[in-house]
Amino acid sequence: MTVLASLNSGLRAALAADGHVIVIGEDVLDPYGGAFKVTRGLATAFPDRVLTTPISEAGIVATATGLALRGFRPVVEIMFGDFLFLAGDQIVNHAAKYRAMFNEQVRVPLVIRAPSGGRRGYGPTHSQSLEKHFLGVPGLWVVAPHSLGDPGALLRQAIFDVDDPVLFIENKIGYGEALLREAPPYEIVTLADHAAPFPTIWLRPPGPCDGLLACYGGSVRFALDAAAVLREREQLNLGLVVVTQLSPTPASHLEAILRNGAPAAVVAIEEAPAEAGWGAEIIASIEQIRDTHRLGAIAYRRVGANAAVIPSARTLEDAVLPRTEDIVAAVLDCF
Amino acid sequence: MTVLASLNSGLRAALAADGHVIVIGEDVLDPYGGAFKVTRGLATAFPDRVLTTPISEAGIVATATGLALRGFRPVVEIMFGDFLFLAGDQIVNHAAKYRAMFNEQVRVPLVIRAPSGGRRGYGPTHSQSLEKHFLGVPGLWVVAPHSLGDPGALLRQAIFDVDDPVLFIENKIGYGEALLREAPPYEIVTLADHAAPFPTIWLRPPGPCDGLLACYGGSVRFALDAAAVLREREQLNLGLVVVTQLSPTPASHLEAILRNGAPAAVVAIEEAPAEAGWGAEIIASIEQIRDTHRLGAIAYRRVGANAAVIPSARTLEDAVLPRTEDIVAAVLDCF
Amino acid sequence: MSAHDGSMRLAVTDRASSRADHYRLASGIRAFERMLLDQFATGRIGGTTHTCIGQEVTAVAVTAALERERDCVFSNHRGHGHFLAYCGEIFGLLAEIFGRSDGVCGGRGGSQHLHRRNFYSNGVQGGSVGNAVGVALAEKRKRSGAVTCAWLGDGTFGEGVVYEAMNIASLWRLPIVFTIEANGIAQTTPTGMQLAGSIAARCRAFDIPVEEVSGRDLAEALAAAAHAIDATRSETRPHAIISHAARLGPHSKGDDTRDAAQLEVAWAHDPLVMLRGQIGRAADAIDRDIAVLMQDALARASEATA
Amino acid sequence: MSAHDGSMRLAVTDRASSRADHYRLASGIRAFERMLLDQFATGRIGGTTHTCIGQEVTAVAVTAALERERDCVFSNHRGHGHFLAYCGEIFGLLAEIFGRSDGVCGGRGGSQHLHRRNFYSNGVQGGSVGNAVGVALAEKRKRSGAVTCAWLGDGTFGEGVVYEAMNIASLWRLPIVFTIEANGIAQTTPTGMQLAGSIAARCRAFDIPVEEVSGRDLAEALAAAAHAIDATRSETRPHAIISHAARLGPHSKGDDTRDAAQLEVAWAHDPLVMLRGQIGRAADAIDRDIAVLMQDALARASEATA
Ligand SMILES: Cc1ncc(C[n+]2csc(CCOP(=O)(O)OP(=O)(O)O)c2C)c(N)n1
Ligand SMILES: Cc1ncc(C[n+]2csc(CCOP(=O)(O)OP(=O)(O)O)c2C)c(N)n1
Ligand SMILES: [Mg+2]
Ligand SMILES: [Mg+2]
Repeated sequence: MTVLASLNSGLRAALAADGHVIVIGEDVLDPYGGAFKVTRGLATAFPDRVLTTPISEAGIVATATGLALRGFRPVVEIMFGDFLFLAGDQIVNHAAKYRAMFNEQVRVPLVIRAPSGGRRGYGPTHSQSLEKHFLGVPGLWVVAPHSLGDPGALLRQAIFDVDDPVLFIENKIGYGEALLREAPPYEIVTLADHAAPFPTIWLRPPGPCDGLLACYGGSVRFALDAAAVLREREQLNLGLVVVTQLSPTPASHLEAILRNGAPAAVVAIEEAPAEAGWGAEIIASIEQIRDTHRLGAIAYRRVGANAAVIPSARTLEDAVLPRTEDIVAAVLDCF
Repeated sequence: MTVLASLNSGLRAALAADGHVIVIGEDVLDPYGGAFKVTRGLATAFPDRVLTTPISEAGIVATATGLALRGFRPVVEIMFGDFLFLAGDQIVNHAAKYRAMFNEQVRVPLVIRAPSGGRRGYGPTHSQSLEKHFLGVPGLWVVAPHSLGDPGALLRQAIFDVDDPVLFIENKIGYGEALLREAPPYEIVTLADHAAPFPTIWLRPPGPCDGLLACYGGSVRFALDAAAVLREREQLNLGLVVVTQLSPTPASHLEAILRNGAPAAVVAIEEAPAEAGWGAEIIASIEQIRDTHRLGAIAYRRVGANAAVIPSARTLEDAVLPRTEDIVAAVLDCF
Repeated sequence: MSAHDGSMRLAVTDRASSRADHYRLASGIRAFERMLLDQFATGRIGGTTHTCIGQEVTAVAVTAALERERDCVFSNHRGHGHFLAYCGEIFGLLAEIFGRSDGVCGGRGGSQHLHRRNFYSNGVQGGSVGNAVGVALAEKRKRSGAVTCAWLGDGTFGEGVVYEAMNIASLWRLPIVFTIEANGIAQTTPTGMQLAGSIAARCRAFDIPVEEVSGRDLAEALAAAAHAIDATRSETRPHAIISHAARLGPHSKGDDTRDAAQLEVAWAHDPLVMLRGQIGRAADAIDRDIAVLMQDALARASEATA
Repeated sequence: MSAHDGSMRLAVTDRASSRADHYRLASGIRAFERMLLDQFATGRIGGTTHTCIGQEVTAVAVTAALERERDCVFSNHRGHGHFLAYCGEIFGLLAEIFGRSDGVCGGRGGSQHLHRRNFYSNGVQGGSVGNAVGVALAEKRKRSGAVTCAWLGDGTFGEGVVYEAMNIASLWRLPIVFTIEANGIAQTTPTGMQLAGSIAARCRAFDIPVEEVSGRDLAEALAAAAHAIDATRSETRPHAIISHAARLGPHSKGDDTRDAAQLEVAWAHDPLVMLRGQIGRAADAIDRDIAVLMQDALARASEATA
């Protein structure tokens, strides 16, 4: 089962489970089924609850927010995550605000799915990972599925278990990845709690852990590859912290992992330019935990894209986006 | 001279110096002179180059971007920084992209001014500091004036010395602050270089430095107050790092300061919720520098707003936004 | 002893109400707004507040034409009149603007961010019109028969999301009434400096029928609103009401840049004076009642919170 | 030896050009787009590309009516035809799409992000229309006499920023022609499922005069475009051209969800066939020339970069 199939069946299950679930987006009808096929088959099965829309990212999110205010559980597809800023004001000043500013008298259970990321030669405006710009918005959750979790179950969790808007960041290249039920040689530890309900997957290596790779979504694959290279080539034993809940920061998960032993190095990996990104938040959060628990010093590195527009030419794009070698180099640089 | 007067005369000087400077925004004409009076008098002096607009944040920034592409140096006023997301797609996918995606064949010298911040009882949608969401965008500069620099000169620098879009974050409360020519007991050190042309003001305390307060814009005043309290009450000797260039991170400035001696503590202060904010970037950047130069361990704290919508009621708002006591507490917590 | 029942409410009106009842509500809204401006002047309240002086009759007329039990309202930054016409809750609103925990949103929302039953507002121009479209879609899907009333100013036709919202509403045949207050100004900018063409033509270009009325004439506005709302409900498709009535007060507090002559002309056409003229001497007693109500509300809002 | 001068260009046309010259350009655009689809099919190029098969005549007609030296063009995601009609640079565009350093943007921009002299494009729907308004404002202020042509699809009328742009352009009397390609579809969505009312009425509601033409008829399109562009220039105010011509190819590559019957009808009205009919036998020689040009361009684009 691929990430794509899992998301598709998760969405199908959500539609089947609750008549309040409504899928809204551009070109989501069959036979097309959305630009990345996540909605394929759904309009056929639920013709009344899969709505194709004009090209109006703000209008769609606005409409879905109104639906959510009145008891529905809409799931919006933004065709490319690159266009999230078009709906940015709706997300930040409308959907994420109403519950608190109306003094907890309303809820806005809304999911906004956004296929993101590059490596397909789609060029500067169709390849970005803009989720870092939506972290730390009070009232907004940001989550990202990956092959180590159950993306479909995660989507259902976002739809049903949270009464606030959730930005759901899918990775375009990640769609084709097969779900991993196990990840030898690692032990898979799943962390989730009330404050951070979206599970962090902690891959514990056998034996003592030399360092941690923190990653999410489209970077998980590269982190796994880098860890394998480092294990084989350098006998370095790395754990992976695969975060699903990008915001609010799942500090409790990080704490649980760190209390198990402070790593000598933490490398945070993301597809966007690292400046002011997710990795910075992870590092700042871990530093806080380290200090609170008086753990030893940690060497940090951030791996992300160059601070550059993503070029269309695949060779140029490859040079801009982070690769396995960059992670390997960052880890080695710590030691 | 206040920050407001300095900005106003800086803008006036820019208009006088170059006929390509055009001021565009909502309600910027006289006698009103803009919601916060930064443009007051300018339309009278330059009737042809101060344009009041419909209520169209995206359209205004789009228009200014087109102007900039064709040789003008527009200065846009977004009435409240809260509305920046309405122009977000224009900023990120248009203004900040063209130069690089057209392979350096064009330039977009555009300044977008955004009065930001709370403490005036303006409520959830008119009090935010949303600049953290625009950090780390390739091709975009983000700068913030404050009373320790020369806000008017900074604005002219943003207009003339940089050929890329600049997001210029003003603090509403800060407008009324008097410019500080000196700041006893500190020595004022100004750092600026090619990579980070917008000056960082480093306030060096006399004697050994126990820690650093990193801050910008509207938080400078609180940092100064907190440092004074800590000096008097706790005999702690703190330096201030007053950053002007919020993005790209002025790493060279931070490095210059740190090479002068690693502080035991760094507290990063911002008015927005600290999660995934400016302070996280500062901490991650300093950690990189610390590691590179093998400096001793630093205790970090972040001070920001609660992760909450900013309430209208002033008492509730005060409880949400960071105050001097919060900085004092954070510093003490480090020791 | 106070002249009201202690509920600190204005009695709301419907289509069957008498002119005097409508007047009481409209005049009550005016008195409320004046009281707010006074409180601002004395520094008792801060922040920002947009009063609707001059536009009360539109608020009363349109809201009276709604079915208050099921219909929904999405208002904007200048929403006190919409709110009071909807639920009459003087104290709840005043307490909210005073930042009290017994305000309708616990003091969190303040003047521009109100919620009560099916009433919502947001101070960001335009975006709430899109949310209103979603509310209308929700009600259509629930088959509640509810109409949603989205309030917006003429200046807000600068915002692109308004067109995205009108397009979706018309395309999906949603039961929504776009109620446009054409007061000829936006903050300090006259309509001629911010709007090309016409609002009516813009609505019609989205296949949205338009009722254009004078917001000075209660009977005319009520009839037009009733017509638009009924048609919206029975045809399940959007309609627009454009009501022309000048903003007589400042944009927010004391920030009016219009010259005295212009304001004098506007005041000479005060809709409330026209309505008052229509009900004759009864107005005096009503206004005395209202003054007491306002005083009592203010007194209670000035007490410490329980 | 090759049948062209080595410049790897299509000759561009103007108002005085012969039908045969216009045909050469339009047919050249078609051949270019077909070549691209072939290259996609064989995996030689990746990413995304939107071809304009069926819409070439509109691109040629409107661009011919512009003054190529001073006028400006802001194009969209489906811009190859606009680009080639503007400057004819087959190789520069092909190299760009191949991601070569000798492409017009060094391979950074790719299919959707082109720049050459006064030509610009962006793949985000709608936003570039706002940028075009700024370009028009710049040219007006410079008194260059230039008209700016903003290309947009019918589906892009879903985007709010288009209305913000039209409003500003009309209000400030800017010399811009909104050129709307009404191909009846957006990606997979027919216009009827995404647009209420009409595009012409929407433009007129912003006080923007409209020329609505068939994009199948070169002479008609050219005359209308000339009229709109001249009026824009002389009156210094925006005009709109709405050109109806079906998209005959896929949205991007191989992703056409329309049924065969529908496509057959569309192909039966292929504008290029109509134009070809008008010039008679000369077309054969032209097409042979073009085929050689494409081959040569492809061969050169397949060589290693210098
Ligand atoms: C997106 C946005 N931009 C700007 C503002 C600031 N603002 C508040 S009210 C207003 C004028 C609104 O004019 P109009 O829509 O005509 O309503 P009116 O105030 O006349 O009732 C402006 C510009 C805002 N609240 N939201
Ligand atoms: C803001 C934005 N939303 C969605 C898309 C994805 N997209 C690319 S082309 C297209 C359809 C455009 O339709 P139309 O404007 O009619 O132009 P056409 O493709 O028919 O020429 C869409 C939805 C985009 N590029 N930008
Ligand atoms: Mg108005
Ligand atoms: Mg189309």
